[in-house]
Amino acid sequence: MADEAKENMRFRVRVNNHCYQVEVMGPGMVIVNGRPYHVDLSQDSLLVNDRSYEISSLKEENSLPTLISINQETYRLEIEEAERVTRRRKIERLKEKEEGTILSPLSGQIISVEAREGDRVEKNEVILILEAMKMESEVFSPKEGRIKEIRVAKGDMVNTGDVLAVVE
Amino acid sequence: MADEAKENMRFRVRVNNHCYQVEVMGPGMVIVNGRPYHVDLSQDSLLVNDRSYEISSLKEENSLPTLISINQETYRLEIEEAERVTRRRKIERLKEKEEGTILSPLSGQIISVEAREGDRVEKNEVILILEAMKMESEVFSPKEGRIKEIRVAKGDMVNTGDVLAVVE
Amino acid sequence: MFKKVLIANRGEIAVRIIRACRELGIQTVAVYSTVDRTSLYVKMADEAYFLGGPQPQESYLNMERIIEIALASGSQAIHPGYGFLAENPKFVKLCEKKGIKFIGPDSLTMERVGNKLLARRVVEEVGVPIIPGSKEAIKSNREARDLARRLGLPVMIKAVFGGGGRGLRRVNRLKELPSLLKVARLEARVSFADPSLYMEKYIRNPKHIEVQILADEKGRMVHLGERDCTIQRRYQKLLEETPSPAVDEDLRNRLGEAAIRAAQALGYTNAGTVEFVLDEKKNFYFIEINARIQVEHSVTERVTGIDLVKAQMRLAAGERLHLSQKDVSIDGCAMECRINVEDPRRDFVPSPGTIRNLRFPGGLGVRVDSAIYPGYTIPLYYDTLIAKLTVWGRDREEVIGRMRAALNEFIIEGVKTTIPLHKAILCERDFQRGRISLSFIERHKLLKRLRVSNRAPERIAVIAGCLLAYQKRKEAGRQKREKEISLWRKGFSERRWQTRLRKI
Amino acid sequence: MFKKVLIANRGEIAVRIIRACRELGIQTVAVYSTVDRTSLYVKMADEAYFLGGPQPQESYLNMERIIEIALASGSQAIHPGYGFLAENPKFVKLCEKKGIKFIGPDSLTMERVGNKLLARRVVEEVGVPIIPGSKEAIKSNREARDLARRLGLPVMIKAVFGGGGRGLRRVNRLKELPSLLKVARLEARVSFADPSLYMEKYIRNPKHIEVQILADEKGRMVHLGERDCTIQRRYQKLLEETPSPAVDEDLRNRLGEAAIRAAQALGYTNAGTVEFVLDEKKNFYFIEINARIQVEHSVTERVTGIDLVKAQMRLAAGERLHLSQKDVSIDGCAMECRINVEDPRRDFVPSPGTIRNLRFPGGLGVRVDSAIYPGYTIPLYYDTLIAKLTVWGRDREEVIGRMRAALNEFIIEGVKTTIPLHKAILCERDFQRGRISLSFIERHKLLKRLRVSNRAPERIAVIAGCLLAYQKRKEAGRQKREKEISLWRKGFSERRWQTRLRKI
Repeated sequence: MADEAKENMRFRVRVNNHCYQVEVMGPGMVIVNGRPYHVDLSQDSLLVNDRSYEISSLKEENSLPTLISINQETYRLEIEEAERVTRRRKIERLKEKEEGTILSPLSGQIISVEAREGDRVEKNEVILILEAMKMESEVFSPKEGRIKEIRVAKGDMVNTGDVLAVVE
Repeated sequence: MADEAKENMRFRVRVNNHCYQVEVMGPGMVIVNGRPYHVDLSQDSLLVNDRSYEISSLKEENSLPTLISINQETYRLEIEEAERVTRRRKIERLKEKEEGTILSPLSGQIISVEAREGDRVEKNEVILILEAMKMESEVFSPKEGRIKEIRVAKGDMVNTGDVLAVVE
Repeated sequence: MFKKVLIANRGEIAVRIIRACRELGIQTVAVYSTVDRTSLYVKMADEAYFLGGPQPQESYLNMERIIEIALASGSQAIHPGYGFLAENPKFVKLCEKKGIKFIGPDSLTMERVGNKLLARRVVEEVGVPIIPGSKEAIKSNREARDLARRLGLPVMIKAVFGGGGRGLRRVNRLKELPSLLKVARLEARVSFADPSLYMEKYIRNPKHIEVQILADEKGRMVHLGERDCTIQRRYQKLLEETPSPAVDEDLRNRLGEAAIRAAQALGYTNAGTVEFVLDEKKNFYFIEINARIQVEHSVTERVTGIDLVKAQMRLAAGERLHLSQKDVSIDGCAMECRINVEDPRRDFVPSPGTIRNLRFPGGLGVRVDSAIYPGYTIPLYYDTLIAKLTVWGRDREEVIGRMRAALNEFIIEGVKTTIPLHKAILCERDFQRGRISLSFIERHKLLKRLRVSNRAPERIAVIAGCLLAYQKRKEAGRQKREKEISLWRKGFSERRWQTRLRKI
Repeated sequence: MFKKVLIANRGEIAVRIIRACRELGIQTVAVYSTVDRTSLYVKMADEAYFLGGPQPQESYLNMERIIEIALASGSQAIHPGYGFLAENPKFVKLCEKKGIKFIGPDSLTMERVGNKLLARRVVEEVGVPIIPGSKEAIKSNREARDLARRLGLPVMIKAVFGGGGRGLRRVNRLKELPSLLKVARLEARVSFADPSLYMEKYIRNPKHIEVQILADEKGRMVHLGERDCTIQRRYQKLLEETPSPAVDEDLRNRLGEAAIRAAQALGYTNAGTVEFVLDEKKNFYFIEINARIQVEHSVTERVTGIDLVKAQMRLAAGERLHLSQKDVSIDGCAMECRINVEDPRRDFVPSPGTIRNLRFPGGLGVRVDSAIYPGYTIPLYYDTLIAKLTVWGRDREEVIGRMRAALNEFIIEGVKTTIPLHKAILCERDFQRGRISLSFIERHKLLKRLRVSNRAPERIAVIAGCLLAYQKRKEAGRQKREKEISLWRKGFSERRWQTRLRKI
C-alpha cells in the first residue's frame, strides 16, 4: 500500500541522446529537469501550460522504448522509473555482446543472399539484398568476423527488426 | 466434436418483419430461401456473386439483435440457429409481460417528470420530458394503468434504451 | 495582422477559424466546456483554456470568463463564429471596453442590425423594398388585428430581436391571432430577453435568397453574389447553393446593389449577410442582416475563390478591402449539404452518440468541414450540425451528380444523420430543375418516402449477418477444439513423463 | 456512354476513376491481387474480381486475365489508370481485338508515342523544337562517342521505349561512355524489353514543364495549360504546380500551340501530356508524350474546372470535344504534394506498414485523393504513393500558405512519409520565389536539414511519455488495491457468516 499512497513518481528518460529527470507530482503537475509544468492529459490531447498538443503512443505494451508521436514527429523514449536505472545498466552490458546481430532495416522480400554460414566477412561487406516497393536495399556486415548464422533465404518476407544474420 | 465436423450451419433471420431461412455451406457459399450465393467476407468487405459491399457490424457482443450496416443503412437482424427457435418462443412470452416498461427513446437529460409513482395514467399521457441538443421530447405511457415505478429524476442524464418508468 | 486570436466557439466553425488563422500565421486560443475537452478544435488550437460546465450559460455564453481568458492569454482579437455570442451587442461592447478587437461589426452596428424593426425602417428609407408590415412593435391585440386585416391574411408574427426561426408564427385566421401573439411573445422573451413583436405580410411560396457582403472600416463594400437557402424544414436550413436557380444576372446585380445599399445605410462593417425573400413574381424584399459568418459561407467561397474567414480577420485588423466589385466573378456552381445528427426517419429526433466508423468523401470539387473523428462522442448540449459537405461543379447538373456521389461515399456510423434526406432531395426531378420553395420537403412527401427507400440490400445484410455468426461459431469451436487438443497433449506428455519415471 | 467500366489498376487512381464513374452513372468493376482484397477501391467498386498473386506479373500486368474478367462482367471499356498496362500497345491491341474500348489512344498511336525516337522525328518535322541529339538508335560505342563530341558534354543517354527515369544516364566524361551505355542498355532491356538507346544534349539547370491536352477522335484538340514538375528527386516527381512560376502568358500560348502541333502530328486522341524541358533562357524542347492520365492531373483540374477523368470517359465513348481553346481559362494556382511511404530522413527507404492513425486535412481549397484508411496495411509490391494533397489558392502565395497549413494538419501514423520533406520545401525562400530547378532538393541540402529539424517538442514528448507511464502504474496499483479490498471484504463477509453460525 505504501507505493500507491505516495502520489509522485520519478522517471529518467533518454531521447535522442538527451537525458531528462522527470518527477510526476500527480496528474496535473510534472517537473522536468527542475522546471514545473501544468499538464492535463485527456485521451490523445495533452495540454502543457495551456499549450495544446495532440499526442499518440504507438506502442501499447509495457516494453521499452515507448514511441510517442507529436505533430507527425515520432520520439523513441527510454523511460525508466528512477529506482530501476541500475538494473538497466546490467542489461545493457548483455546487449553489447549481441552487436554482431544484423536486423532488417525495413519490411520487404529477400531477393538475394550473398554470403553463406561460416564465411569470413569484412566490415560493410554485402550480406543480403532486400527489395521493397520497387527499390533494392543492400544489407552490410556491421563488423569484421565470421558468419555464424543466416536466418533467412531468398524469397522470404521479413519485417523491420527481424534478425537476418549473426556475425561473430 | 460432431458439431464442428459438419461445415454447414442453418439460421433463421428476422429483419423488418421479413423472414429468411439461411444455410451457410462454408465460408464461400450461402443459401438464402433456397437460392445459392457465392460469397467472400474479408474484414468489412463482402463480395456476393462478385458484387462488392462494405458492411459493418455495430455490435460485437453475442447478444441479439445483430446490427449490420450497409451503405449507411442499418439493419436489425434477429439471427438464430435453427435449433434455438423454440427456446426463443418461451422468452418472448416472458417479454410480453414487461410491455409496460418505458424505455428512453434517445440519449438526453430529463428536464421534467410529469407523473408520480402510484398515479393512474391514460394511454399516451405524458410521463416525462427529455431534452437533447436544444430539442424537447415528450415520453408517453404505452398503456392505461398505474405507475408502478419511476426510475429517474429531473436533471438525470439517460441513454437510449434505459428504463425510465414502469406502468402496470 | 493579429498575432493571437481567441475563438469563442466550438465544433466545425472553430476548426474552420483555426485553419484560416494557421494560413495567416496567427496563434489560436481555444476555449472548451467540460464535454469538449477532447474535441478536434481543442487539439488543433495552439492553446486551450477551460471555460466551465457543459451548459452554454456556463461556458460558451460566459462573457466574463471568455474576456478573462482572452486577456490572460494575450489574445488581441476574438472570433465569435456563429451562434453563441456572435451577434450579442453586450459582448461586443465588453470586448471594446477591454481593448480586444471583436471580429465583426462594432457594438453600435450590432445593436442596430439586431433590432429588426429599426433595420426595416432604415433600409426602407434608402429605397430597399421591405415586406409590408409594422412600423412599430405591436402594442395591443386590437392594433395587431387591424394591421392583419389591412395586410390581408396570412401574416407572419416575428420577434423584433429575433433570429433562427424562434418567436416566429404564421397566422392564418384572425381568431388565432391573440393566442399566437401570446405564444410568440413568450418565446421571444425566453430566447431574446425581449418580448417585442412585429408583423409582416406572408409571402406565398417564397424563396429564401441571401447576399454575402464584405465591408472594410472605411465603408468600401462589395457583394459576393447570392445564396439560395430555400430548402428548409421548420425554418432550419438544410441545403444551400449558389448561384440560385431563381436568380439571373440582372436580378443578381439588383439584389447585390440593394444589399450594399441596405448595409451602407446601417453603417455595416466586416463580413455579413443580407437576407431577402423572393416572391413568385421575382420581387424581392429585405428581411434582415446577419452580422456574422454563416454556416453556408463555404458555397460563396468556392465560386468566388475568396476565403471569407481570412477576409474577416484582415478587415477586423483594419486592412483595406482590396477588391472592387468588378474583381468579383462567379465561377461555376456550389452547393452545401448540412449533415446533422438527426434522424430524418424519426421526426428529426437528435441522435447524439459516438462516431464508430467514419470516412469523408474526397476528390475533385469536394470539401468537407467537420470536427468529428472516429471515437468522438457528440455531446448533447449543442446543435446537431456535425459536418458540412460543399461540392463544386461547372454547372448545376455537375454539382448534383457530384454531390450524390459524395453523399454515397460518406460513411458515418454510430449516429443517425440527415444524409439519407439529402440523397432523397437530390433525386427529386423538381429539385434538379430548380423548382423549389420553402415547403419543398413537405410538398414532395420526402420524409414519408425516406421511410421505405433504399431497402434493396436487405438480403445482403442477412448474408453478412449469417456469415459473421458462422465465423463466430467456428472460431468458438476452433478454440474449444484447441483447448481439448492441448489438454490431451498435456495428458499425453504427463503420461510420457510417468513412463520415464518408471523406466529409471 | 458506357454502362460498365473495368478499372485495370489499384490504389488512389482506382478510387479516382470510381468517383468519376459514379458521377456519370457508370457501373465499376474492380480487379484485385491477393494483397488488395480489402483495399478501398475494392470496397467502393460495384463489382470486384480476383486477379492473381501479389506480383504485378501475376495480377495487374496479367493481360489475358483482365480481358477475360472484362468480358465475363460485361464491361464495355477498360480504364488503365497510370503505370501497369496504361501505355502498353500490346494490351491496347488485345482490347481492340476483343471489342473492348481502351480508355486512351488507340494501339497504333500508342506504339508511335512509345517510340521516343520516332516521336522526336515526327514532331521535329512539324517545327516543334527538340533537344539536339540522335536521329537513330545508337549502334556502336564509336558512333556514340562521335555524337557526344559533336553535342558537347555532358550528354544524356535515354531508352528509346523508356519512361519513368529508367534507362536514363548522364554522361559527364567521354571515358565513362562505354560503361554507362552498357548499364543503360541492360536497364532498358529489363524494364522495357528493348535495349535501344538514344542520346540527347544535356540541358543545364532545366525546368520540367508539361502541357495537358484533350483530343477527341475527330482531331479536335485543346490544351489546358502547363504543369511545372521541376521539384524531383532522382527523376521522381515530388511536387507539381500550375501555372508554372517560370511561364508567362506568352510562353504558355507558345507551349500550348507546340503541344497541340506535336500531338496532332502523332494523331493523338483522348487525354495526354506533352513533356518539355525549359532551359535557362526560356527555350523549350519537346521530350515525349505521356499517353495516360498522370498522377498530377489534379492541379490542372482545379484551375480549369475540367474533370479530366470524366473527359477521358466521354472522349473514349466517342463524344465530341465540347470545349474550344477560348473556353479554357486558368483560375488561380494549384499545387500537389505527393505523399509517399518513404522515409526522407533515411534515404527514402520505402516504409510500408499499417496505418494506425489517420486524419486528412480539409477545408477551403484542399483536396485529398487517397486509398488508405485506418487499419489499412500498405502492401510491399507496388509503388509508394499513398495520397495526393492538392491545394488551390488565388495566387501562389496563398497556395503555399494553405499547403503548409494542410501539411501540418495531415496525420498519418504507423508509416514514415514524405510530408516532412514537403514542409521543408515550402519553407525555402527560393521555392517561395519560384527559383527552382531539377537539382533543388540537393542544392538546398534539404535532406540533411530534415534530419535535425522540427525537434522543438521533444520535452513535450518526455512529459507525455512520463504521464502515460504514471497512468499505467497508477492503474496497475488501483487494480491491485481493488483486488486486495475485495479479498478483504470477502474475508470479512465470511467472518460475519461464521459469527452468525456461532450465534445460532
